[in-house]
Amino acid sequence: MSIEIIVKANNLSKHYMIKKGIWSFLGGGKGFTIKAVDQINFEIMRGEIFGLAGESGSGKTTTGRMLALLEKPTYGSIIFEGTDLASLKGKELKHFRRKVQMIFQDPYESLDPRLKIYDSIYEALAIHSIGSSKQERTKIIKETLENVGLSPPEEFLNRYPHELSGGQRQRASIARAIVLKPKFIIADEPVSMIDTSVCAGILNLMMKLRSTMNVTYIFITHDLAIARYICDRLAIMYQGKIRELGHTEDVINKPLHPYTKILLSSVPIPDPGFKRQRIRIPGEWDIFYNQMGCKFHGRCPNANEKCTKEEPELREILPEHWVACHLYAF
Amino acid sequence: MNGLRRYIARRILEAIPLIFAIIVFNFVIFHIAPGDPTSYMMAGSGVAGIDPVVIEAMKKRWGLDKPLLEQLVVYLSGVIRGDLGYSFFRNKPVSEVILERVPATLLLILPSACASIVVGTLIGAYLAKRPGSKLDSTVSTFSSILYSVPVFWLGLILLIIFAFGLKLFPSSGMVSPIGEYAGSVTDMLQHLFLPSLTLFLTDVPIFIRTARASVIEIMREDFITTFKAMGLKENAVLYKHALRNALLPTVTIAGMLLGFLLTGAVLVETVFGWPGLGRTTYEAIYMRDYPLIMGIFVFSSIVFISITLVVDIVYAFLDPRVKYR
Amino acid sequence: MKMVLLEVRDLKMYYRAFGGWIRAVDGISFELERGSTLGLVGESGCGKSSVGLSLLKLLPPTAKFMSGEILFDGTDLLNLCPEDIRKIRWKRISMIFQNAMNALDPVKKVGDQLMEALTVNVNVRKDEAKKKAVELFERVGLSADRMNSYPHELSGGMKQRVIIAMALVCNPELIIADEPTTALDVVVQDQIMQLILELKEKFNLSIIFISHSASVIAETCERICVMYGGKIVEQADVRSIFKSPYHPYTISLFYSYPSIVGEVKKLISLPGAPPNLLNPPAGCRFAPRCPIAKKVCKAEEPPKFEVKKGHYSHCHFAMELDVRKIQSMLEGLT
Amino acid sequence: MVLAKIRMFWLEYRRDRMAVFGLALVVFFAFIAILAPFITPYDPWSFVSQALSPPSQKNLFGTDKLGRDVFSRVIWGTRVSFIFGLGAATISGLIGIILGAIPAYYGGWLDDLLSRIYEFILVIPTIFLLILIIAMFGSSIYFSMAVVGLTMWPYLARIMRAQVLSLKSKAYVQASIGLGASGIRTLFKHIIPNGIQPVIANITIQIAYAILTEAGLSFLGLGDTTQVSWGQILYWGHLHIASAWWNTVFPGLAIALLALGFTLIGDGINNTLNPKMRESR
Repeated sequence: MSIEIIVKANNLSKHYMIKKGIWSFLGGGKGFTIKAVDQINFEIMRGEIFGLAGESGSGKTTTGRMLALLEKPTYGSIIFEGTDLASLKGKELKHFRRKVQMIFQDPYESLDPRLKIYDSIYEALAIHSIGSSKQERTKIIKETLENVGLSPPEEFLNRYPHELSGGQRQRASIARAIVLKPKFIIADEPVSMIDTSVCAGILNLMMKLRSTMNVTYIFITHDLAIARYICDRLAIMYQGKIRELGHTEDVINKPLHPYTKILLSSVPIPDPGFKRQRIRIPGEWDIFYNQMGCKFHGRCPNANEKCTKEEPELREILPEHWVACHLYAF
Repeated sequence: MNGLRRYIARRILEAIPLIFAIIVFNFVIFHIAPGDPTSYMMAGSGVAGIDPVVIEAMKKRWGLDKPLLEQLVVYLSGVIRGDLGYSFFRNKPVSEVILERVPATLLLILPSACASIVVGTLIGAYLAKRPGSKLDSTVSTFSSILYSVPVFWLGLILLIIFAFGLKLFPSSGMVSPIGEYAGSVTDMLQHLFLPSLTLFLTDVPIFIRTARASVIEIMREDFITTFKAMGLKENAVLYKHALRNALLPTVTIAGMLLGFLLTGAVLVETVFGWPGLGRTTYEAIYMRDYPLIMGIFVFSSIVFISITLVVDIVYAFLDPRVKYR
Repeated sequence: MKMVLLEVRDLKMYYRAFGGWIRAVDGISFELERGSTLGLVGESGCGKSSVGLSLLKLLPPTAKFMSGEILFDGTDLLNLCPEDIRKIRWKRISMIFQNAMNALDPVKKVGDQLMEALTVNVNVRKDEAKKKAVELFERVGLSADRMNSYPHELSGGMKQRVIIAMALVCNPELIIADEPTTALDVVVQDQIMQLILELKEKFNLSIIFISHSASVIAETCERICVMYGGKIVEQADVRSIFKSPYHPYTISLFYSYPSIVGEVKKLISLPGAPPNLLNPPAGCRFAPRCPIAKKVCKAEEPPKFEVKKGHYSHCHFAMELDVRKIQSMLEGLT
Repeated sequence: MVLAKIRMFWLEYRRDRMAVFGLALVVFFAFIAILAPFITPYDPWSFVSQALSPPSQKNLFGTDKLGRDVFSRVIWGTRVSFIFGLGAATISGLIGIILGAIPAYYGGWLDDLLSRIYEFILVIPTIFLLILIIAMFGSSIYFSMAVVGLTMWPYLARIMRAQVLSLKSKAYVQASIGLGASGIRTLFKHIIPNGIQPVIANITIQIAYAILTEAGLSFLGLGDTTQVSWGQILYWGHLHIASAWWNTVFPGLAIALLALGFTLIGDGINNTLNPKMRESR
């Protein structure tokens, strides 16, 4: 497989202005900014599963939503197949929407409760005028349902979302996404709300679709074990920035950033005989701590003076292994 | 506490443009109404016995011969200084007429409003203990009925039964609660009973409904299970935690209901001939005393906004989460 | 000599619903030794949380106990009147709730809530209660000035610490921890779990952990009950069960989730969906999804087999189970 | 599909006895309104009997000061009250839904501005606003109906707006946008149908409120004297309350019953959508 960049993010940022006061709609009033995503850069290769992992508030979901054009970046750009997404309008935008799809976290909310599975998928075809007749569209829908493991499709076509289990719903929403034959899928925590006994089925389905339909994924997750299972490369985010990026096995087995190390040392192991080496960190973890310098320094066991002043850049420390940390400055 | 103070200051600042908007709105209304705006401002000036000098002074005072914008400025500055116009029918400034009538209205509204808030909330919370029980559905049915009955009709029915039928209470004839014509306390209470009861009966179902709904909602919250698990008695959970949280929507509703209370007051005062602001409104409509109608509108709007403000501040006291919004 | 603190015998607790009974807890038996930890693991809807709530009789009005006994230190909790249950709640059995975000009263200071938990149960003076509260706050890793905070001013982890402090305030013997860390981020999750285990040692507590995660149970519990469709399907010491599970459902549960250590194995996934407890299938409830189900599984409820000492399985074929084979059969289905 | 939904809704709705009773009341009055010309024994405008005669076999509800049959007048008044209630609530509903949903969906300054506008209307004491406008612009029944409708919509807009804001972030709405659906399509296909139920429940309650308001305005002398509305009958009737109670009791009873009907339906819809409120029977 030749290496081809499908998506590229340049200094991608999303800042939210929190406004106050009655006249704020006229532009007045005081406010403050939350940097949900702050100048991140990455490239995704065609055919890979690119993982984006981090805790709540790390900006991973916002990044995914910007890639899906559900949210406008404050700064920076996204290049998809060579085109800057900010320039898309009208027809081109619709074409992009067809090529890029999103899978959502909550299977109980991702399908319109009023529509049957058939109608939910039909909507996607209708919007993009795929298939000339109703029969043709029905045929496409049946094939797609079969493809995501909802078979026999006749049994699912006329059901409402509340008549399906969580796993089946998630399969149905994957069907709605792939019926348009997208090139790139943004999967936002697709298994975090699904029972463990069926979660593997969804993950395996996504991997199967990658090889049969040549889809590229960005896989957003808070669960490093799942990221390890499915992702080729993995980026670790903390407070709006990518802290470490590399091949999944490198990041999991040879983490460089102190944050990644702490994160990995906190994951429970399904083996009662295994004794984990925990890295103890001081105080309460999840307070919004500091603004200056590296945002992690207040919790970092290795922080030095430089960390309190300068924000470290993401740099390639080892081959194809990028870290944003002053510990590795030369 | 600093946050709370800042919150209050902000809420007060936000109320000022609203009051301005009301005054401007009022000005616009009588300029776009059919006919000559002057005739509204000067309504009743043809009534016999009014000194033409006064009429001329009034015309000049309101700048009725000046351009529109200038009139607005004159009007605004007048209202801000408390000058709401002149009632030629009563031969008195509007503000004076209103202020004379406010105490009677307060005497009518305040006790019944307080009673309906307290009684309604307690009944509602009690019903929330066993939603769907016999008692609950009976009370709910009654409150739906009371809610649908026109307030003035309820007043009239009470009059028919208690005043004309049983002759227990006077039908009307209340005089001012203060001043030289004020009657005795017992006389006042006798007059007060039926109209207050009418208002109470129409307001209480709303508080029953609100408190019941919010207590039921809150009894399902996770923290209620915590306190039950902690070994608190059911009533302690209900009154110490659920009701305390349910008060928040009740306070909001109480603020929004002010309009409802005022509507009730206008109608009830009319039914019972109670000498308050509502009765005055009725008389003003009857005589087409436009300056007085407009004055009452502006006055009640300002009162309304102020009370909404107070309600918001009370809310902020009750709910620690508000200050940081 | 074993010291049994809690013994549940054939507990059945159903919820009334439109069209019948939801058999949330359907004939469950287990024992908990004093000072030990027991894990209830299973998917959502398997009845594990209902078991937890049954132990404190904190159920909605639609719930009904159909049969069984809950023997706590020799007394059957099901026979106690509400007043006597109240005396046991919190003083002897307390609970750490699933949803830390909403388990505290939003309009009261957390310190006051902690003190309330103490004063309603124990007759103490106000200053004593305060002293105890400060002590507990520090014990769970919160500074005492946090007592004046409202819940919304605390992070999720801090709220969970307050809730743990509340659970400890009356020195209970048994704590039921229902998914105590599910809503939290990994790092905080780990810290909270460590805290609970430390406190367990310090106060010689017995704990029942309820969790959907086999990993969390593996790290925290001594014994484990695997639940499926309102029933316990397997019950054993944690090392024994992870070494060799004796129920196809347990096998699927262990091999359906990845780990960050060791080799990356292909995960397995079950076909179909969990049973509808309003109308559960006859025989073994797992049979419709089981790769080795035979005729007998769909007809008869499986008996309880003691496959090893203290290791029980409810599977018709428990004695002749081949883990490898089931694993590869399930892989084939995935 | 729509029929099946309605059937499902009805199956749930009919479990609430009071709601069914409310529906029966409204249907009853609707029939009376439609059949009014056929069931009125007398012309509601003309003299038929001695003035202020009490209820009798000839005049079921007695007669008024001008000797007109109160029974016929109450039946005829059903039409006016029905039209008034439905009309005002329809105006309020349409404006409320559109001005609540569209700006909330698109956000931005328009949304901010509109929220301010209806917060503004909500802080004006409605009764005095109505009195002011109707006293100045005239009291024709259709005009009053429009004005009442125009004062009620902010309540609905506020509910609709909250619904849109919460549904907008739902995954299925986001998915629809991600599929490339236009804003209008997303709004009308996914958001409004999923969020409109509480608005409908409140529109129903507003019908009751409008009927009560018409009666109240009539009572204050701001009614349309050319119409036989319940409020008008009551207004002229109450002047003789001490001597002829039937002129007051019957029209008021009619208002109360019809308003009760609509209120119960509104409650019923709310309960059906939000069954938590009943529970454990």
